[in-house]
Amino acid sequence: MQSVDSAAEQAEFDRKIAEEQKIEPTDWMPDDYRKNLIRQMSQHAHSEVIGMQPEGNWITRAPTLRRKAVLLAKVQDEAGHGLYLYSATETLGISRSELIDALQTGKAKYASIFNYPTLSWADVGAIGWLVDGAAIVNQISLQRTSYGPYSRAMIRICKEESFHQRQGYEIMYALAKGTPEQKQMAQDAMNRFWWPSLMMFGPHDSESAHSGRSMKWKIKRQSNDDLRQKFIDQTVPQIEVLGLEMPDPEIKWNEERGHYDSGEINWEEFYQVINGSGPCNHQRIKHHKAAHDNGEWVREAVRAYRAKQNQKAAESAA
Amino acid sequence: MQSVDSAAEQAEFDRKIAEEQKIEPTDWMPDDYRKNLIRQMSQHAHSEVIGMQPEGNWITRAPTLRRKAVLLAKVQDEAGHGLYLYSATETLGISRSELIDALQTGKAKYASIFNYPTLSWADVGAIGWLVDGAAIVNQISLQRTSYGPYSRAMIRICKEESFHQRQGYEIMYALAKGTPEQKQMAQDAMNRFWWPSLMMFGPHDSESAHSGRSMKWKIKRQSNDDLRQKFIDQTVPQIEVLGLEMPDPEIKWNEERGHYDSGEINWEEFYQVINGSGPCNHQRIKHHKAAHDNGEWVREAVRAYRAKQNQKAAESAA
Amino acid sequence: MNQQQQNLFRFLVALGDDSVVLSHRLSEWCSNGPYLEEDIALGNVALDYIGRARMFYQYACEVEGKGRTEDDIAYFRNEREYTNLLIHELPINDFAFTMVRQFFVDVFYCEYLKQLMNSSDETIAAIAAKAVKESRYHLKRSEPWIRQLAEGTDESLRRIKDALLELENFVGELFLMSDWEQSLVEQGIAVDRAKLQKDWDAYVQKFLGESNVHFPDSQLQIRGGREGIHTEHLGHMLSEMQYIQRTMPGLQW
Amino acid sequence: MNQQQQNLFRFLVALGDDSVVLSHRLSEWCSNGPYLEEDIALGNVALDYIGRARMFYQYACEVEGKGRTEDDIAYFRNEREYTNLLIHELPINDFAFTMVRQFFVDVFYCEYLKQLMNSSDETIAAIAAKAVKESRYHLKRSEPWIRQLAEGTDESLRRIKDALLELENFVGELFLMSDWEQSLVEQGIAVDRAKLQKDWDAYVQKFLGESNVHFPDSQLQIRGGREGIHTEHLGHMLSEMQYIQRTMPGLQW
Repeated sequence: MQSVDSAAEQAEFDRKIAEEQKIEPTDWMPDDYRKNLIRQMSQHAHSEVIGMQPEGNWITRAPTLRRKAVLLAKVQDEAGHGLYLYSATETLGISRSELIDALQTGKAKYASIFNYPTLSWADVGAIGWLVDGAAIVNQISLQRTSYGPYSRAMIRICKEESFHQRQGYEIMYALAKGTPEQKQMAQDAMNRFWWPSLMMFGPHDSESAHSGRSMKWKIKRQSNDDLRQKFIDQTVPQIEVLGLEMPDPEIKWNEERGHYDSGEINWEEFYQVINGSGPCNHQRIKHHKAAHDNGEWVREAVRAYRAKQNQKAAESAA
Repeated sequence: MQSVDSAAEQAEFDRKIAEEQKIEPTDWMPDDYRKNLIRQMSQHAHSEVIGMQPEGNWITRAPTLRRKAVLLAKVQDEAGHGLYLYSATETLGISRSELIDALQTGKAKYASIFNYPTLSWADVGAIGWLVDGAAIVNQISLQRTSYGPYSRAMIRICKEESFHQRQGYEIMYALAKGTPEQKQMAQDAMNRFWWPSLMMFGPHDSESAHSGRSMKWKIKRQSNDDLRQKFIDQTVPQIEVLGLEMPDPEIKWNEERGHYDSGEINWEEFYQVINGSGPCNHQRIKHHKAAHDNGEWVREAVRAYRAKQNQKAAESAA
Repeated sequence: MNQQQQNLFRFLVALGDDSVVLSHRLSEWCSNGPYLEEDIALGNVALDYIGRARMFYQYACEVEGKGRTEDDIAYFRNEREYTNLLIHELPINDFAFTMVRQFFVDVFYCEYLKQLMNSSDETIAAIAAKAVKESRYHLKRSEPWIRQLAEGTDESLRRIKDALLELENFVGELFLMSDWEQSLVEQGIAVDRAKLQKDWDAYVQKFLGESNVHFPDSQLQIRGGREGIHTEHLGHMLSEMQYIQRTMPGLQW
Repeated sequence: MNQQQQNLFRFLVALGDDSVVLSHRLSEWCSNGPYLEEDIALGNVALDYIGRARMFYQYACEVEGKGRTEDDIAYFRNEREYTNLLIHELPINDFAFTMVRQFFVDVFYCEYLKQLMNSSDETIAAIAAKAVKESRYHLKRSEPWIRQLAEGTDESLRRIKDALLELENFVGELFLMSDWEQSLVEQGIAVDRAKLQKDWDAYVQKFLGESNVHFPDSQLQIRGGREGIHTEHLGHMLSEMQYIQRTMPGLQW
């Protein structure tokens, strides 16, 4: 009976996917679909949370009060996205503490780009512009993802991200049009974050482990390479407006393809950083653990307080 | 029998004091003499140790590498004085951990001046010049103190303190002869540390609780007011060389007395700060405790290691 | 500037300093809170205080009339020139300390700003009207935290008590009037802080008492902020906060 | 400067940066050590490293010939311009971390400086001769500490292991050669770091092994210091260290 049911459920699921209907938390779904989603969504959530660190690193040193307020608000938004995505992931039957545990023990990943350090104020601009820019390209595509809560999260998050990207670009613009020293800061930051931004789209389609199935299930809607090309095409003209040198000498308009050509990514670095050897991998997780551990007594106090309140309520009801 | 012995010992002690001979650790001494010494010497030791904090506050911000090296070396010397004085105090039959406990629980005092914050680089100069300067005046007098180990400690410490005082004055001189902004820093630092430096000599002779007996026992050799006058007399010409305004408008040469006259100290502030309401009292002890507590695991490890080594030695001897 | 304008300028900069320094401390919690939700919440409070600082500084610059900007005020004065009350500059310490300090200033600002809304200076009254709403909201967050921590575990209660001990000597300065502030009170511009003390004490003691926690009457013990006599913590904060501006002054960012 | 002088300048500044950054970290222990004796001892090591930094910088300024001083080099470059190897800039963390780091660099410098004494550049050889004696003395202090902590309590052993884990990825950079350093090696001025790695690994592993502590072969994983790519810690250190000079540049102190 189970297999009959299961077959019917599978058919219903396949129909929904084919007809571009959303899968909802209470719907039946294949185990691997669920696992795949948990992996991707939690990675996305963790990226928001870990991403608070490199930018947060400059909150106390922001050069003006306005910039400080904007940066603080941005990092807060990231925390908010993290929360929102954790909630969306929880609809798949996994708890936030399980998710955090997976992050801290290295079972779950986060965007590898946050393992690079922020070394100047310009890096805050570069992250907003390039990293959020790359994220948006990806997230716009994910607005049409097949899982309802994820799709709705993407729609909501995209709006704020475009705001962040504009703010990042604004920082870069002020620097690029400033003194030679400021322009140099902008150039240096862009040079350092350019390649890691391209790496954010993941390996080439031919190498991507999870892509095929994710595309079939319409979790992913466009291939890594297509999205990466889209990002390059939209970003190169922005670099020209800034008047900075291209971070990749091979960038060149290809009339025939209607796209920019560009140089090959250093995939060795990509895999090294993913596998834990980035400059800040250890620091990011250590920081996360330390904050979490330092907060344990607070969470414990809250639990104890609630228990006492519940007991009182029960006693007065009795 | 005991009282005959005791009377003989007392007579021998009195004879030594009268003949300017030193009392040594193994000599008989009256209980109150011992207690008085422990109080004074440990207060002196604690002052050296707590004094590391206000100056240490500027090590990481010293304006040149040379100044940084000199300051670090100075603060180290203070730690050394602290050690030396703790050892001298231990000859009176009290342990270092008892002394530290008395400091942390507020039973023992330390120089009240270290309860003022260091708020600019010039404060480092002012402390070296004025605070060490006042200390030296006191310590030179104490070189003739009746307790041998204390007297020898003072002789040794005085040499380094004069070196520190010159370095402090050198900092003040560079600032006073620098830009108007630097000169202002120097003036401000002197103004803030002037009165607390005068307070270092303690209450007026008429108000001093421990002075009479200490003088009788030749623990103290000169009165608070005499020492204070000596300090004022030697410091006022130095202020003139710096070209700074006098920190006390009443300072004026008195031809008849052959001394400088000066204004009255705000004794209310003096007692407030001594009794715990100085700007940094709480911070100083908290810092000391935190460092001590953070080091507990190290001291524990050392004890455990030694115990293991001893056990091994015993086993191989057996 | 005449004397009155000078007093007004000084007043506005002082209130701006209170806000900018506290906002900086609160912003240090970013990515360090016990819950992600708290990172956001403390960030919101920090943002409110940055906003206040900017409004006070901007108006101060207008009063001064020398063409200086909010950032000139914030980034080009050293610790002897900052005039914030000391309670705002103390390090964030642990979460209990941060929340007790916040509770204390929230209670203070709810009343202080309410009265400042009656300022004869319309700009100040308008800033106060905006800010008092924020502080009321902050208090709605800090009070339950004090309650939960005070009635939570032994450890959380101990931490609350440590925080109270740490803050005890810094509360009195909130109610300390200087001559120039007094003269602004007489002109109807400022608020008499000293008159708020009794109610503050009563409110705080009643609130803490409900959780069986004792806090003595606030006494004026450590003072100096308004004269630029600070704790040793402020200088370290400013060296970080001002680094870029001090390194590359006079640029656009 | 010709290319050779430029390489020499770069080399001297890099070695000076290594020293100044480590000395700064060590100086942070002042009044924070587990024993008063340790405050003094760590201060001594810090002083030795400040001394080295000054000698390297002074000679660098001489080579550059533009009239810059040691303080211009130390106080007026930002974190992208500092070229210290990353291991020197890591925060002091706990006492175990500080001592393990010190043990690692002591072992390194004892051999590196010994070889640098043969530099064809007499000034460098003289600095190395002075510094190697200091490092031998440092090692005589750091080794017993590692021993005592590794064989002390469970907690001290755990902390030693945490420190090793933390440092694992930063050791390899000590042995990383760049093109310009290689060309100085060929001129007999510098030392080939890469060739020291095998012996360093063997020494450290043997020493730790005697306390039953395992440390893997040093691998090059995190790099970037020589190109001004740092951890996020350095910038905060520099904002504090340089604050006065950045605020009031060009003065006498």
